[in-house]
Amino acid sequence: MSLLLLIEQVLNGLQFGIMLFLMAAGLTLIFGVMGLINLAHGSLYMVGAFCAAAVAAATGSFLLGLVAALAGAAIAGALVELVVIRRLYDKDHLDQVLATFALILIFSEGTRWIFGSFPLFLNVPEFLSGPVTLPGGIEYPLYRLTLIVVGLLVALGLWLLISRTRLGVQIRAGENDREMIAALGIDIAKLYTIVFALGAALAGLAGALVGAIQSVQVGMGEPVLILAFVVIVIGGIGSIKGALVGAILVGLTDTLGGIFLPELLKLVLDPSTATSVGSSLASMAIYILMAAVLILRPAGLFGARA
Amino acid sequence: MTDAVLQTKGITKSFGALRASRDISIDLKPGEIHAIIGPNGAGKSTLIGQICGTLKPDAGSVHLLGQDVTQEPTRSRARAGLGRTFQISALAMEDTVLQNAVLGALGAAGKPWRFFGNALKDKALRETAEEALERVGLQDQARMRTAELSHGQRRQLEVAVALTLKPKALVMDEPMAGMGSEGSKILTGFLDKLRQEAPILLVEHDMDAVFSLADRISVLVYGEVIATGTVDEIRANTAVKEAYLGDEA
Amino acid sequence: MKFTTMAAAAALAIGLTSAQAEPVKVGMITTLSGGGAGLGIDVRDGFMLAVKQAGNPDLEVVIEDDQRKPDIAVQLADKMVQSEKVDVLTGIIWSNLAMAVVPAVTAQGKFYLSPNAGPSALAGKGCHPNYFNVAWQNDNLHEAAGAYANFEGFKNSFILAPNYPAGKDALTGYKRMYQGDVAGELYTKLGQTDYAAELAQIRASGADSVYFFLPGGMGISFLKQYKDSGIDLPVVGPAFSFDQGILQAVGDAALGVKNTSQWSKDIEAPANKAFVEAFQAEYGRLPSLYASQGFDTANLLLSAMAKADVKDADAFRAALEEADFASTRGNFKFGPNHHPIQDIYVREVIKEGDVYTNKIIGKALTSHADAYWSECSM
Amino acid sequence: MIRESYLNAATLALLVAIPVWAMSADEPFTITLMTRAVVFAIAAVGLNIALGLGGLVSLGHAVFFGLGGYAMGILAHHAQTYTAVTEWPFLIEGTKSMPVIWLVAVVLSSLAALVIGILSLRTAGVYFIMITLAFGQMFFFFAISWAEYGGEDGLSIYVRNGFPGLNTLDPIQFYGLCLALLCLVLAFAWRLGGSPFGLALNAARQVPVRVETVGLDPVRLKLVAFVVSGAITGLAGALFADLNRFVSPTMFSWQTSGEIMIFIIIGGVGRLFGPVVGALVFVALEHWLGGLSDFWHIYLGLLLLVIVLFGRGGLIGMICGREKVHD
Repeated sequence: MSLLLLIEQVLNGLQFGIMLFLMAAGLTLIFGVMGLINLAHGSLYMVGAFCAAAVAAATGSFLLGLVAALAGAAIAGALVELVVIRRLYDKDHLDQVLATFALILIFSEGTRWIFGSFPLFLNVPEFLSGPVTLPGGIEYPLYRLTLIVVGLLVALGLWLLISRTRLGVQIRAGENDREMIAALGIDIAKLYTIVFALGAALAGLAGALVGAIQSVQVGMGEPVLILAFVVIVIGGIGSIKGALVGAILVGLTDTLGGIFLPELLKLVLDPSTATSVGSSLASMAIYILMAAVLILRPAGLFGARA
Repeated sequence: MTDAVLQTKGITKSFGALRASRDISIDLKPGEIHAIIGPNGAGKSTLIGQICGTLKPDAGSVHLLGQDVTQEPTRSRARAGLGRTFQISALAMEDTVLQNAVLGALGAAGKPWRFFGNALKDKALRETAEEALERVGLQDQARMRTAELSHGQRRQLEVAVALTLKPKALVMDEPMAGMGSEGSKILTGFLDKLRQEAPILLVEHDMDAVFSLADRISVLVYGEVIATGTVDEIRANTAVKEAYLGDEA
Repeated sequence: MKFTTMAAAAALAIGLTSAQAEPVKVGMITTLSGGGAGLGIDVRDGFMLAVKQAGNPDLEVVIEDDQRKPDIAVQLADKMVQSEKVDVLTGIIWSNLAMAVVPAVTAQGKFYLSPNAGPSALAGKGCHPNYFNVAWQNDNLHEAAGAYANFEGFKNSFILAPNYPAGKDALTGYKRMYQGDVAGELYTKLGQTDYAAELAQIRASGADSVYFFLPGGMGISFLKQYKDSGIDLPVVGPAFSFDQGILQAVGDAALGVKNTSQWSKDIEAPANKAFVEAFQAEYGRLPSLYASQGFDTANLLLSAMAKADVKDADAFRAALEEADFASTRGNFKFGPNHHPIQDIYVREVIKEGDVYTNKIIGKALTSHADAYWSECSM
Repeated sequence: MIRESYLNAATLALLVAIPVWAMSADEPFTITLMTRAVVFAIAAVGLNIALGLGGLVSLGHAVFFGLGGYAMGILAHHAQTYTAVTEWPFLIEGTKSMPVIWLVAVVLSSLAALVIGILSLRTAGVYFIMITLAFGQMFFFFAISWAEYGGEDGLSIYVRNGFPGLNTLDPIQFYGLCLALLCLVLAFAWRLGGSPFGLALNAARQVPVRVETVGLDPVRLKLVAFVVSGAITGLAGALFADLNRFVSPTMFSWQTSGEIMIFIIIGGVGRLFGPVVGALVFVALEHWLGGLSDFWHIYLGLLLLVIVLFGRGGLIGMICGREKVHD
């Protein structure tokens, strides 16, 4: 395997990781501030993708679609928070898991009810389509490069938001000491709604960005949701930095594992067995990674010790 | 001089820059009540944690009945005869009073691996548990849910659970906290008699109780024992007056 | 979901009368909710269109949703057999569900007509006199793609499919006909949606063509990303990734791509023209190949009902074997293992107005039978 | 408020009465549905030992359910193809005998639970939920790509396995067998709850530090509970596979883990009959709502929400109020 191909694959892993980060950042933020396990986060990802597809189809503009995705997911998030989620904060994890599982059912079938059973069309905009040639002669899709940049910008923006703004101060206070925010005279209910909507908007953005190169369909959120959970658990729940590191680890493991495990096994097994065993191992790789991290560091890489 | 039942030798513990225990050496002799006093943040909880095994000291050692137990977990120390009560009640709130006491008996007997047979109908376990409840005066509340007990009654239950272990030494973290004066008086009387059965390391804020019960007192300030002595010696100690009693002196 | 149709539209029946008065009860188990519901809905709509057109009052259909879960499908099959006491079952979309249901129901003496899945196990050693496949054996479209690759002169194909039995069958089917070299063979994760790594490998492999079997959303993702990657090799797939339901979601990325199918809406058979028009009039959308399979399944059943009594299993089976109905595919007959012998076409994705659809550009295989019939003894 | 013991008795009566009615009314499918509910109930009784008594929120119990299923699938597959499961290091033949299959299922899932438990119990809280989920996903993806036993297609067994003295193909007889096992498992769970182990485990859930101070190891208590729990869920998996005469990786999916948990929450966490009531209600809903609309998942979702938000202690909690104090 050539070095160029290796570099290209690393880029792919990085890009996949950064997409996961967009999902995981919202999830980990919501957990950090409210202590809530939100299984319905994948549904907000789906809502974003569907909003983008619907608006892009109606207006012909991908950017308007993105705006719609952000707005749609944020509104859906805020509504869900107001109606359901805020009743779950003082319940135990078990109730949270069940209630948000119920939300998945409602969102999925509701979307199918509105948009039908067939996938929707959402494409990469003309000005971002096709490959560009990188230094060294690697041909790489411009859109995927854009995704990496957007993801890094969002990470930077989140960092600025949390370290430099008033909202950020409140969020950090919420993570450390719930009583304290009340004592500071902050309206907790409002803060929670805002944080939840922010997390939802991030998920919606991820859904729309990814929807353009994948398939906008009902149920698209669940596989990503599981991956996002793997990410935040590896990174340490509640930690944005952990989410970023975890996401990139998972992205690289998944992408490179799928390529190298079969190749490695071909050294010791016959090719067809190696391909099949290698593919199986590759699909288990990130879960093995997660179990290994938790066994060594039970609260994740950057998690506060539970 | 008899051998100490419980002894710490130069234990030291830091959390980051905060040195919570500095070279603490104290002991507990048979038949005595040894009180630990000190202002808030003096490191009393850290000290108890190390004695009971929830925290590991950075340096120094803990000895129980002559054995070095520094590396042993809490449960081994408990099995070796160290009983403990908590500052904030650590009881199974959903269970009945009797169930909590039986849990202690079960631990003392070291037999939790029986999947059949009703724990509450096991004669030996039940006798141990009921006897302990009777001694603290909770026999009439045995069937109540622990969550329904008053604050003082929960303290009594804490003591009862510790007693089911037939402890060789007791560590009590503020047993009087939040009790009415009547309750404190009863408990004081009870502990007074208990010391013959098992010596008590008593961490307590209630100075009346401390001065009336303690055979010896150690004063802990900023993680350091600044004085150890009888009640009168401590009352007279100027360092204690300055560091601890402050303006009152 | 359950709606029982006593085919009340008897007034529409023109001349088609049943030879026997014995009613036939059909149980349809198909996927109507959750992911993949689109396929089940098409099969159901195609089937019910034929039922409605026939207006045969002796045909009763019970429809249930399997949610794409094997255990639910098995449970529904039990229900159909035990409580509904159906004579014939049909409707299953997925091979794994078919494997769970078909052996059990045929062993209980019921007929099963497959409108979509055709696992190799049921075509070879596991064939059964009461099992009829009206769609294809799973390998068929892939074999056709292999034959088409030879025709185009591809010498070095890169092939990929998900890592599950149907995926392995697909690549085996392709290689059975394809005579060139394999530049690379990849098994991807089932349900995978990002193919960046695979595309990089394709680009680096030096292949001259790509064959992929990635049903449902996987195919949509692959095609979009393939186009965006700028790789300029001809790509071929089976019809599953180019059917009417999902083409609109792929959009431009699919234009010009060749795919193999036993059906297309432009097959020049009168029955097909009538079907496409009737389907559009009834449901307001273009039919997919799944709809055509559902339609053919119902017509096969109706043709057998006209000839024999379902209670006389041997006679009914003989009537089914004749396949005496006007198939939307033109040529259609059963091989000895009750799987189709049929032509398989190569189609190209085109745009008609605003709608993406397929147009036939040639025939890959003529009167093609599957590879397993010789293993079947019945 | 009805006393919980009356409700339990009524549930048991229903479990007997409905199939008897179904038999007389010639509705064999109702018996199949009831069998499904009973098997799910066994799986959930298993999980309830970990969840209700031990407080272990395991989102990976599908592992044990699936292992039980595959134990049945693999043994029966080899028996029906007259091949050996393995010839090395010693010969293992397939079998069609339920008792043997059950034993294998229970042993396999206990071993898996022991390993998964040892590793997972290093964590707590959300991390525990997620690490068990990860183990579930590992088994799921492994099963999908395990071509020898059908991969995603799963394994079909043509004839239900046998039990000495019974005709298991007769729905009512197979139902009786499953019901008997459910009663056995319930009796076990009931005895366990009051036993010394149950008492200690119960305390380990509420105040691990207290258990530690009386000289016991809360983590070991939970580990044993996890193993027992996995073993029972594994047994249910074997029965489920026999009910469907089919196994597939779906049994390993995280949705399966979620469903087993849902049964318990619908019925009531930690209640002896919680899993039974929950499984019955769930199967009934699945059947009736599924008949009403294509979009029945919406209604199921709404119902679950109502139970979580407004019903403390599940259905049993709503009907009977808080748990009575045991003597």
